[in-house]
Amino acid sequence: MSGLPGGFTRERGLHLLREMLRIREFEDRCAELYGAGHIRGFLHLCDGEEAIAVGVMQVLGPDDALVSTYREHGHALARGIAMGPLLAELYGKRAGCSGGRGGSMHVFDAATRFYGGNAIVGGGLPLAVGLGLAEKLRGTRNVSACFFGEGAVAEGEFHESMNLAALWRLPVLFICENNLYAMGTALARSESQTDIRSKAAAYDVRAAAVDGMDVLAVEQAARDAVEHARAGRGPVLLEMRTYRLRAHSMFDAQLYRDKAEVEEWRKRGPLTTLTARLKSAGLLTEDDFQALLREADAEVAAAVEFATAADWEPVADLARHVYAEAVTA
Amino acid sequence: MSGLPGGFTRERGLHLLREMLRIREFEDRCAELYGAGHIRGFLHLCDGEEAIAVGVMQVLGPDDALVSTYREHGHALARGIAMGPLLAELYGKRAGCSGGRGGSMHVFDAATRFYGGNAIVGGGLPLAVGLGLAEKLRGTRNVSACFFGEGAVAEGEFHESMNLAALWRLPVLFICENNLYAMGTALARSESQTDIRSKAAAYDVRAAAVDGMDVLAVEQAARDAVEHARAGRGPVLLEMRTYRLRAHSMFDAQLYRDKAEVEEWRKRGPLTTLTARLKSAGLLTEDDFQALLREADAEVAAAVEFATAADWEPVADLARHVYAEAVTA
Amino acid sequence: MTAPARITYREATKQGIREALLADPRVFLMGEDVGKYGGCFAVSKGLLDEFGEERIRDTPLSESAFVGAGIGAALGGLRPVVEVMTVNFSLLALDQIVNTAATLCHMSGGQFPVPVVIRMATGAGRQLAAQHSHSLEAWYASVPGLRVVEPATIDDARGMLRAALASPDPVIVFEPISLYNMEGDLTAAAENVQLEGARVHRAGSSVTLVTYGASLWRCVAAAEVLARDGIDAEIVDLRSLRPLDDATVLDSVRKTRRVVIVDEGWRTCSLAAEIGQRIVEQGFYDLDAPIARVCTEEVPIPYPKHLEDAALPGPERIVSTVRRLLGHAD
Amino acid sequence: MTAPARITYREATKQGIREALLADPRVFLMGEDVGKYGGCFAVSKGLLDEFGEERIRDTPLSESAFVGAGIGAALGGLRPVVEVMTVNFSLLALDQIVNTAATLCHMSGGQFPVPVVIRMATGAGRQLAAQHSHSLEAWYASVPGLRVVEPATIDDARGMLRAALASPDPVIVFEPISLYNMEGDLTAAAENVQLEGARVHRAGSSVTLVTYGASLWRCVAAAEVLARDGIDAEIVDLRSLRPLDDATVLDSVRKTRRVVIVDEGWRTCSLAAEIGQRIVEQGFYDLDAPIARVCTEEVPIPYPKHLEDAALPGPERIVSTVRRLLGHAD
Ligand SMILES: Cc1ncc(C[n+]2csc(CCOP(=O)(O)OP(=O)(O)O)c2C)c(N)n1
Ligand SMILES: Cc1ncc(C[n+]2csc(CCOP(=O)(O)OP(=O)(O)O)c2C)c(N)n1
Ligand SMILES: [Mg+2]
Ligand SMILES: [Mg+2]
Repeated sequence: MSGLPGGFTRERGLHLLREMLRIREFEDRCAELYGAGHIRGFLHLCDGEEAIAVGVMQVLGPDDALVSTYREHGHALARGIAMGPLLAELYGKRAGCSGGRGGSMHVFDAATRFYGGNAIVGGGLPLAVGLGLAEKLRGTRNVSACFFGEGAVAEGEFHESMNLAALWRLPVLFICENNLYAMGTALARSESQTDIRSKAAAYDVRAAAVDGMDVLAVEQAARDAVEHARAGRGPVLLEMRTYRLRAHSMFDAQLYRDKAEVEEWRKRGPLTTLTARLKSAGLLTEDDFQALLREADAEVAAAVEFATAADWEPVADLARHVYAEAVTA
Repeated sequence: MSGLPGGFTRERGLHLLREMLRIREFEDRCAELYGAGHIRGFLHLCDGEEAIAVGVMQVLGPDDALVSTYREHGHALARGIAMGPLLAELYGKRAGCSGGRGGSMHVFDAATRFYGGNAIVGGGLPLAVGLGLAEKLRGTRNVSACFFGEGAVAEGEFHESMNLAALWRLPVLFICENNLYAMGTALARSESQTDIRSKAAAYDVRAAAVDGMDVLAVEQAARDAVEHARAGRGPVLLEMRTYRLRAHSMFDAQLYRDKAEVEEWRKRGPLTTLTARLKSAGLLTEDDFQALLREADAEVAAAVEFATAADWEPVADLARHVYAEAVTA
Repeated sequence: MTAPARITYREATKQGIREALLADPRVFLMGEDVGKYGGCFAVSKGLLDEFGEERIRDTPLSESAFVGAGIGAALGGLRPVVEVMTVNFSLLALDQIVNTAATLCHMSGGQFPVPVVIRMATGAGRQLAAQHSHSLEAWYASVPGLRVVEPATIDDARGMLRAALASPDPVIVFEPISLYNMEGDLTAAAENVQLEGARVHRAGSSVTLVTYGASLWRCVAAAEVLARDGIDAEIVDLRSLRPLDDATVLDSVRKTRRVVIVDEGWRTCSLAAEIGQRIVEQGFYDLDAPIARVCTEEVPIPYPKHLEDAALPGPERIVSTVRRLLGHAD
Repeated sequence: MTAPARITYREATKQGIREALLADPRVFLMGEDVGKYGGCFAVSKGLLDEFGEERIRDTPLSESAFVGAGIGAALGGLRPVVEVMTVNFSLLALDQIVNTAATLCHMSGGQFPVPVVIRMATGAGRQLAAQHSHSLEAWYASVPGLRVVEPATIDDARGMLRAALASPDPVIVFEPISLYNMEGDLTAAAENVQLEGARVHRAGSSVTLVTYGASLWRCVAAAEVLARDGIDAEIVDLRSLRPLDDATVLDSVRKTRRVVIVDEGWRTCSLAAEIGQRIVEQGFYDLDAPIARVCTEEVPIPYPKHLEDAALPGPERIVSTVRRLLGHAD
């Protein structure tokens, strides 16, 4: 935790904190709603990783494309998907952002170019390459960004996608959320070379390792990367060093790590540290913080209301959307 | 082309030359036999790459395991698979080394631990990792070696296999025959980073780039690598820089490269250069060379006789070997 | 094993693995999170402590490489049990399974059998949505060179691994994700589980229900409902999906003359289609009515429970199909 | 197009691709060796010179990534035609096809249709041995969310790509490897090729042969032999393997009352099984005899010609099956 950059405003600080708080409050509530049976299936929370979602989204434009994983609530909220439809999706309701068919692992939103939500580890990377290719061939300055865990780095798709994006100089941001574990598998048990950033050299790709707990560091690194990609200079790999403070999913007994390790990282949580930095810089009072919290909680409460009130898709519509409805030849 | 190492004997020189000549004469005859319709399907020749097969085989012991590709006649002959059964396999005869079911792309031989012949690019690498794992778990000092082209480096299997072998410190030799083309795709059109050797760093794997046209350089590099692997210090990647002097297969019009390029490389052919070196060192006369040639041609002629005389598998046996015949519980 | 014990399918599966590890030093278990995590469905919990890291081997997320490595290790003289967490991820390893495991014995003229066992969870029913709910047994069952089994009972969950490891061929073992928590009796029969052969799970006379995996219990539930109407269903549990045991199915059909095939796979090109066509080929003149199928609806499995339930071949659909077939009003 | 021209299936396929590139700037072709090499079966020879590297895009050997990139590019507003050299290598891309291309439209509630076309050569017959001779159409045909076609005629080879690109859904186009050299007439009908629907290729009254792909011509050869005995076979070319056109098949069955299904896929869980079971479900009482299948033998395809021929569903096997079905001595 360092000081704030020169010219950093209270407004900016409140904004970043607000965005991260929204994610945290939303997900904490999701955990309760899971316990109560309103959310089912697999639920993966991003507690500890909020800074990555929020930092990256600050620098993406509305026409940039995004591909995420099953741990994507933070990305979705920071990207601007409304909380009500997001929660309704987790409930499986028709008003959900994916029409209720996807659930927590499959959040989609055409309006924000949010291409999911992918439950196959590494599965989103080729997609992001293709989205980048489309932008390049269409001659835009848009980029495509994909998020994935460090576990995905071992998959062949990582390798193939990095090479393809670099070979064709596509505007793709590969954002690795290195939270040190893939389910119960620690990084050192899955990679012979644990320095993820260093892997970019095999593809001649620009890379940086970033303190993923520091939203400002994330934002800066993302800004540099987006600039590089928009300028047509090819893809960038960002290794975001972070930690998952909660279990992998709601089924995880966490036999594979010490509580002490978790507590050590909790002290570095992105919300905790930003709050402290803003306070010590005199940009935030405890009252401000409480106000943000109330604001976030109100948004969450409204989302719960929205999701609760929403309809179920009728069973008669089961087979809708297996194929596209309007032929757009 | 440099001089010969100190202590290099005429006997050794003749042996290496003989081994490479056997491959060359065999394959040249195969090309004719293909034209005459005795060999069918896909036929891939290794003209220009003989030094790799011969150099590597000098340092492997009888208990080491081998995995190859569809371009494997050189590996098979240098490994010690008899020429008659090899050619009978290319004919599809029952006396073939795979019982005639595999053909040119699927040469197998239990006696020499030759696990194929794989027509899926990159498909053999995981197999070699598993063979290495078996040696390690069984506590032997055997290694497993796999051959693959530089085209295979783009496949996810390369990445996954390198990581797995390194992570578990398995005695695996990854031998990349970089002949600069994958069918018609030049290396620079398939890899954003064309230095194959450098890719090993992503897995913390020892690597070397070797002049694959020089059988002595190949042998030395293989010797170092095998020593490393046998000592339990993990896998090695050897990039063998070579060139395919003939077409990819018998169906290739070679639209993708200049004849001049081929001719340039032909001057560096491993047979040509070894012959010249031995002659200039006074270890070989033209008569010696002609004798070796006659010897190789006689072996080829005998193989043709063997393959021609061999039986066809009866159609009634079509379904044999789909499952193992003797249950070895 | 002694008197029948009431255990879960998960526990039975674990016992099978443990026994295999104890019985043969060449056996080892390898897969994602089988060790430290205890298995994503807690099947292998505790085995790492008992057998150590060499034999309970956590792998990176590299399905193609570690399945291929299992094949290679089998060639190298070991008896690997490779766990692919779920069939959904097995798509990433399919090349190794189809082009290597299934072909090597034949292509090498019998020199290289591949005694690898590949376990994977299968099926839907836990609201895991489209990418995590596949039932692709039919694909594997279509491949010559593979053997494919799916234990549906506690005894089979306990005993099939032993039978699979006794085979010199590659064996795919499907474990229905929705059965891990099921409790049942472990009986002495678990000691003698065979790899091949279907089994009449419930004898009956009015109609034959042919099924496998989790759908066995859907059929059992349906049979209970039908029994109240005096419809006495015979249930055949296929157990082995390759090879298929045509004789047991045909024997039942000759007895009941009416068949409904229940399959959690999508309908098109399903095992249900294959069973149906085999009955036509071998027992056409024994049929009193068209063969009917109850399969999963042809949609990617949706997340919400009511839609997932509607997509799956639940007892209600089985009951109404049987009733229709038998000419009873629904 | 003017008067019928005699061209090869390869040339017809190329014309289809060329037309698509000319008609829509969003279309591009991508795959291994489609450019400089001219396509591994010379289908795209010359297109690189005409359209340049951006639109005739050589890819590295990375089946999963470039197929996935095609899916992504389709989402991004382009109309990619992705060539996977052969179905054999498509196993490496199957996750992208099944878990992404086929699911996204549904999982996103209709927001993200995936208008990608994926072409691949399929089948055996050229002595390429086990790993290079697969016919896995049944697998693809079983997946909701995909459309699957297999042109067997010159007109379809010419026209189906246009129809595929007009679809907002992912379309898999199978091109039988053994047909590329086939010559035939390109007719005006190529202008109006539909993506869906089976077609009666030869009208007849004694028996229905249902088939697709290269086996169409095996059936044609068989029908000629049978005609000499006065057996008048009707041949239905399925053309679209998903969705299947049940109505055309059933119409034929109702007319001939006897069916043989000819399929280059392995028998178990084949399209032949599906067609058979659908006929049972919809036309059981119209049948005068059991439905028969002629499929590829259940072995990895062997290399030698005599064994490969014996494995494939050749005209002789079709003829003898029909004769047996019709009660003629063989
Ligand atoms: C191809 C594939 N293999 C396995 C799984 C099961 N799985 C789901 S999440 C996960 C761990 C992924 O770890 P990482 O990529 O580091 O992401 P994180 O969960 O830490 O965010 C695994 C193994 C999967 N979904 N897909
Ligand atoms: C997975 C896969 N994709 C495509 C092919 C078709 N193919 C056969 S050989 C080849 C080129 C391979 O090049 P490289 O690995 O460099 O080996 P080389 O032929 O040069 O020895 C290709 C694309 C294949 N056999 N397998
Ligand atoms: Mg992680
Ligand atoms: Mg090459």
